[in-house]
Amino acid sequence: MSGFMRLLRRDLLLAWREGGALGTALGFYLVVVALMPLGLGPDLNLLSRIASGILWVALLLAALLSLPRIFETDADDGALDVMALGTLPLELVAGAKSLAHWISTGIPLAIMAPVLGVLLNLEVRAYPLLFATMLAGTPAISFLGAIGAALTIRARRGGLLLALLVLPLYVPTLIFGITAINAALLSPDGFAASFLILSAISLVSVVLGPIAAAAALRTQME
Amino acid sequence: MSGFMRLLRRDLLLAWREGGALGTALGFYLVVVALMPLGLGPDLNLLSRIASGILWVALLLAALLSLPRIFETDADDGALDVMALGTLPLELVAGAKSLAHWISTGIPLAIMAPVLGVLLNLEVRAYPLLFATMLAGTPAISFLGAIGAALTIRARRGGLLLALLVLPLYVPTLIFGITAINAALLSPDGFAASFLILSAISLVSVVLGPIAAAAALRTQME
Amino acid sequence: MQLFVANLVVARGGRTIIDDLTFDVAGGEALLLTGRNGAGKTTLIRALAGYLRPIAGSVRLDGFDPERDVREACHYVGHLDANKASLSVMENVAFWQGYLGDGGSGTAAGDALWAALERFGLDALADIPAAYLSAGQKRRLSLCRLLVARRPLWLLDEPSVSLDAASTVLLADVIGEHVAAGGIVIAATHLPLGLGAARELRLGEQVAMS
Amino acid sequence: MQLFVANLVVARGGRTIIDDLTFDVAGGEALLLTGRNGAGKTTLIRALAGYLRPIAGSVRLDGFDPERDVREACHYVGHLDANKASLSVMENVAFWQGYLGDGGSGTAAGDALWAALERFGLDALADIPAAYLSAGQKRRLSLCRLLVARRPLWLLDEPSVSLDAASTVLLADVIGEHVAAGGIVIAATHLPLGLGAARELRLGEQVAMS
Amino acid sequence: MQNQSITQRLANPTRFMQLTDWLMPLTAAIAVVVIAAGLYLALFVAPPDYQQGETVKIMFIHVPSAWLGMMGYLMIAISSFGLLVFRHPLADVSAKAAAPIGAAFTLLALITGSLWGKPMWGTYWVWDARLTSVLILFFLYLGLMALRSALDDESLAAKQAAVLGLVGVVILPIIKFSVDWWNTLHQPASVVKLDGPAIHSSILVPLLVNAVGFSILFLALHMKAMRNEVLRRRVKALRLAEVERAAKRERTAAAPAE
Amino acid sequence: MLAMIDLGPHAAYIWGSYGAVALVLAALVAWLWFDGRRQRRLLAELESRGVRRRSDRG
Ligand code: HEM
Ligand SMILES: Nc1ncnc2c1ncn2[C@@H]1O[C@H](COP(=O)(O)OP(=O)(O)OP(=O)(O)O)[C@@H](O)[C@H]1O
Ligand SMILES: Nc1ncnc2c1ncn2[C@@H]1O[C@H](COP(=O)(O)OP(=O)(O)OP(=O)(O)O)[C@@H](O)[C@H]1O
Ligand SMILES: [Mg+2]
Ligand SMILES: [Mg+2]
Repeated sequence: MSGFMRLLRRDLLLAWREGGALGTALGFYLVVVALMPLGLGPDLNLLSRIASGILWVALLLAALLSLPRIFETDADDGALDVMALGTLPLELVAGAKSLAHWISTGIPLAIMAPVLGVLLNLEVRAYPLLFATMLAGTPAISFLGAIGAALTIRARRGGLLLALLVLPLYVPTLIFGITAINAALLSPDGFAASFLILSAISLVSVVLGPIAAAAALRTQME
Repeated sequence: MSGFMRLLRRDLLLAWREGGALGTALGFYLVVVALMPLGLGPDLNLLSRIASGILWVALLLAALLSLPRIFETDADDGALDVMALGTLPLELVAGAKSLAHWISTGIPLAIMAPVLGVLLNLEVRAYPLLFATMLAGTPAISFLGAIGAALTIRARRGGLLLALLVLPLYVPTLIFGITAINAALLSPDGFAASFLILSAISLVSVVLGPIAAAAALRTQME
Repeated sequence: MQLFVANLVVARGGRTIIDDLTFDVAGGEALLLTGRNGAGKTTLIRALAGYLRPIAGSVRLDGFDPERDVREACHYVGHLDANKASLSVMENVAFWQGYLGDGGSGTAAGDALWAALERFGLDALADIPAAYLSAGQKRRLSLCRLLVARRPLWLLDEPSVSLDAASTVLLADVIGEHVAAGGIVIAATHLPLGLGAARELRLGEQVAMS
Repeated sequence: MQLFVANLVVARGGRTIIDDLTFDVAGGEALLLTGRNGAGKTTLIRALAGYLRPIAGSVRLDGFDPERDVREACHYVGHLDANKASLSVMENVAFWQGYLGDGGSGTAAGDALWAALERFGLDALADIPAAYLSAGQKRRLSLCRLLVARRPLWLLDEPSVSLDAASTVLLADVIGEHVAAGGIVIAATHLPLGLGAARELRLGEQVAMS
Repeated sequence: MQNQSITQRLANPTRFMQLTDWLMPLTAAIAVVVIAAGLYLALFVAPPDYQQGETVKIMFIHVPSAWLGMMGYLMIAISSFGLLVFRHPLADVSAKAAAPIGAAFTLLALITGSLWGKPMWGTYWVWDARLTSVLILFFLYLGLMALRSALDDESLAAKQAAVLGLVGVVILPIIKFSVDWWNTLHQPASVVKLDGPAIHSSILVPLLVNAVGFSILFLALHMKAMRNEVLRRRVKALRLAEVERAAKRERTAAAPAE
Repeated sequence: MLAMIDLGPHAAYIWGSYGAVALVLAALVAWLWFDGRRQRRLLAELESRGVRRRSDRG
């Protein structure tokens, strides 16, 4: 088994063992989605019109808050130092950890999104679309987020700073994710174009994210 | 000068010196509000209808992310231990620190809200109402938030957990904050009732928050 | 002034660390806590300061205002320095002076503050942010608290860690003066502190394991 | 195998900590780094491991695969233990074995793992989460890494901290065996490690202050 | 020994285990019988409502679930009080065990309510005061469980969860009176009222039988969960003892060398 | 027997809610049951290894 797979397995095992990690992300997602109608008023027509937007924005925020987990504990207990001595390049270390974050947070959040759609009176035929676009879009969230997570390991008040750093990076994902759903609801073929762009963004992030994150980690160790 | 005032002054000085704190909260507020139109589409009528709700929800999230600051650094560097030896009861310590959080985060966010209202095409006559309700409602955010901050000092994944714990406590503030504005926009006298309830919630929080937070801090030290 | 500790039992994480410990320390006396790692020195000191609630037993301080809590008689200097990196040396000490002390008058308080900084050789660094200090200087900054607010009972957890030889002697002097003035010092340590007459309490030997 | 360090200059936070340091260590030799607090021991070790980028000078390891980076020849054991509280003792060591080692075959790897655990007296605790270990046991768990993945250059930062007497002897034995097999050990320490023939490099004397 | 109060006798976990050894299966059996009777009455005997038609059958499970969701939280709040004030050794076990059960019943109230809402109000969900406050109750349960899972130190987690449990108790009056304070879609109280129930006995009887059955089931589940928790703590204590034993063995082995 | 009950046009909602109750309660019972068995097994394992609590010995 390669170092990449070992690392991936360990991170997933930790996410599972240290329990709550996933549960808390899902709980937060639920709470933010539930807050929105309280803020926007109970008009169900209005809610169903903006449901996909709210679900996307809330997913971004939930994923955002779980980003520090990618590197923070390993940096705090010295594991990252030892990892840097392995034969696995730091880029792949960052890649494995981002992938573990996507599997343990991104996918569950994407699965949860249609369920929460009920609270917002989302149109039933939007459910599969929502799930598909989120599955295609969430890798960008984990892999781009890793850059921010690596940059803020040693910063005071990392969380807030992290949010400020990565939210702008998420804008394209957000726009095309929502465009895809809305296009599909209006015309059956408008979906493909936006969905492809969304997937392309994710692919680019999967490549770029770990490279940038590894660079940030290197400077972080000094 | 009493211990309470000294502590308040120190916390405000620290919030100022460690700069960024305020800047990052305002920055996050700006980014979240700016993301919303991207998520909801650029329909200006729709935006102006839900503007006050979005501004409130985003304010909650921005304040939320800065909550750990209330106790975390003092717990990490042992200052909280020494504070417990002072003549000031721990309840007042928690009170002073919550107050400092309100002054350094709540008030600036409330001031910022009308400015961001421009982005959302908020009705002009709603500006003073928005500012007034936020000024009346934000104390609840800081003082109730202190409970969550005290509960999660030693928790793994503090940020996400904190959000999950305190967001439900914020619901009444959110509901009455928005009800007040909407009532005022519809009929000039509908404002007073909601505004009074909002102020009452804040007052209760100012009393209850520090007591519960101090209880949590005491168990935390062991 | 006298500190009585009777039949103290303290547990952490479900395990009994201090089991039925009885001792007393009179004013004018210094007590050194020793014992192997994990013997319970830090646990005992934190229990005396009131951070840990004992399962059984009592801690009593005779000769201190009975209206006030024992914790208001204590100074605690532990591993964490309780100072803010972004405040200057002076600002840090001044805050603790006001917070822990009786808030005496302006000029007298200012004099006491300067005297403490000079004593610990920090007067030249008064306006420098604490972030720039070396480990030893940080430790001395924490020790300044002892001098700016007068409190009878000093609880010190490995106070000489990261101090160089000269500063260790200085610390011994400061402790000696406090004791000579009738105060009580309880210090956990692995290293000799250079206190001539101090009594020693060896922890860990009497603890029943499981 | 030989490590050459030539004219090394390392700075931290804008201050030069290691200034023009030259030394070499041959295979089969152990080097102790000593010096007062803040002398730069940790800084030097982290520079050798490649965590800190030197301002000038070179670090070269002769006799190691020139295709591979020097860091792949190193073991680093520092103050932080790099183990996960929620994984068991066994799972922790097994992860590092797979990650740092050459991923040898299943049974041989399993044997090496058990041998390391037994050597450091952790075999009885194999299935227990690392969270329950005492400080000394945690330190031994970190040291297990040295045995499960074979690497020639050991960089140890105060390895004997929190070890009791018997374990300190054990550590000296393990270091001795590695040296006898032609490996290199560089260890920073304040306490005697009990290595008979080790060379000592005293840092801090040659450093110009400010 | 003889004249100890019941709480004193229960205070000892060993005693508690002995007692519940037979009490728990008995309670479970009674619960099954009563619920079976209640379901029979609900499904076969109760007439359809003149207004709501057959959907009124949902009430027979919706209302007990909602009541028990709230009762679970009350149980947590009382246990928390017992822990913080009286330091009762089983209080924390009780609080910890009640959380997932209360959360499950709250979830059921939400699900059955939604399924009732679709035919009655034309939608699964509205943001009315009663529904929203029950949702918040559910979040509080989630928060309590997440807080415990995030703190490694068990006694610390117990006290922190107790503080949160007590703070959160304000939600209960809000749920109860939300329908009176704001006019909303949801039914106001018609069973638990000062001037006696306002519904017909053909519906009231099955409802009450079901409510009693579910309550007994709640008690049985709670007892079982408490038993599991006591066992889990024993396992943990034994593990610690094992580690300690190993450490001690080493120390005695090392002693001659010193 | 159940098929005999005519629940009118909203039968799906009624069966759905009864089904949900059955499902959630069954899950709860199963979890408690297996958790209990797991703890008992762990306890037996530890005791067979000779680990005893203080109170069991005296
Ligand atoms: C998700 C949606 C719902 C939630 C969370 C919910 C919650 C509750 C709660 C907490 C209670 C107990 C109140 C108390 O004891 O005072 C209750 C009672 C009740 N609910 Fe609902 N409910 C929901 C939907 C519905 C719907 C759609 C209906 C029927 C149209 C309904 C009818 C009733 C009735 C008749 C009672 C009994 C009231 C009494 O006699 O006290 N509920 N519900
Ligand atoms: N927060 C905690 N939870 C559970 N157990 C703890 C905790 N802190 C310490 N312990 C345990 O309590 C015992 C005593 O610890 P303590 O810190 O008092 O030792 P010490 O004598 O100060 O040791 P040292 O010389 O290392 O400072 C140790 O066995 C330790 O593992
Ligand atoms: N991250 C940092 N940024 C700036 N300066 C640092 C940093 N870390 C250490 N220093 C400074 O570098 C100098 C050398 O530190 P180093 O940790 O190498 O000392 P050391 O010899 O290991 O001391 P010790 O005996 O305490 O371990 C010290 O003066 C210290 O203040
Ligand atoms: Mg100690
Ligand atoms: Mg060092």
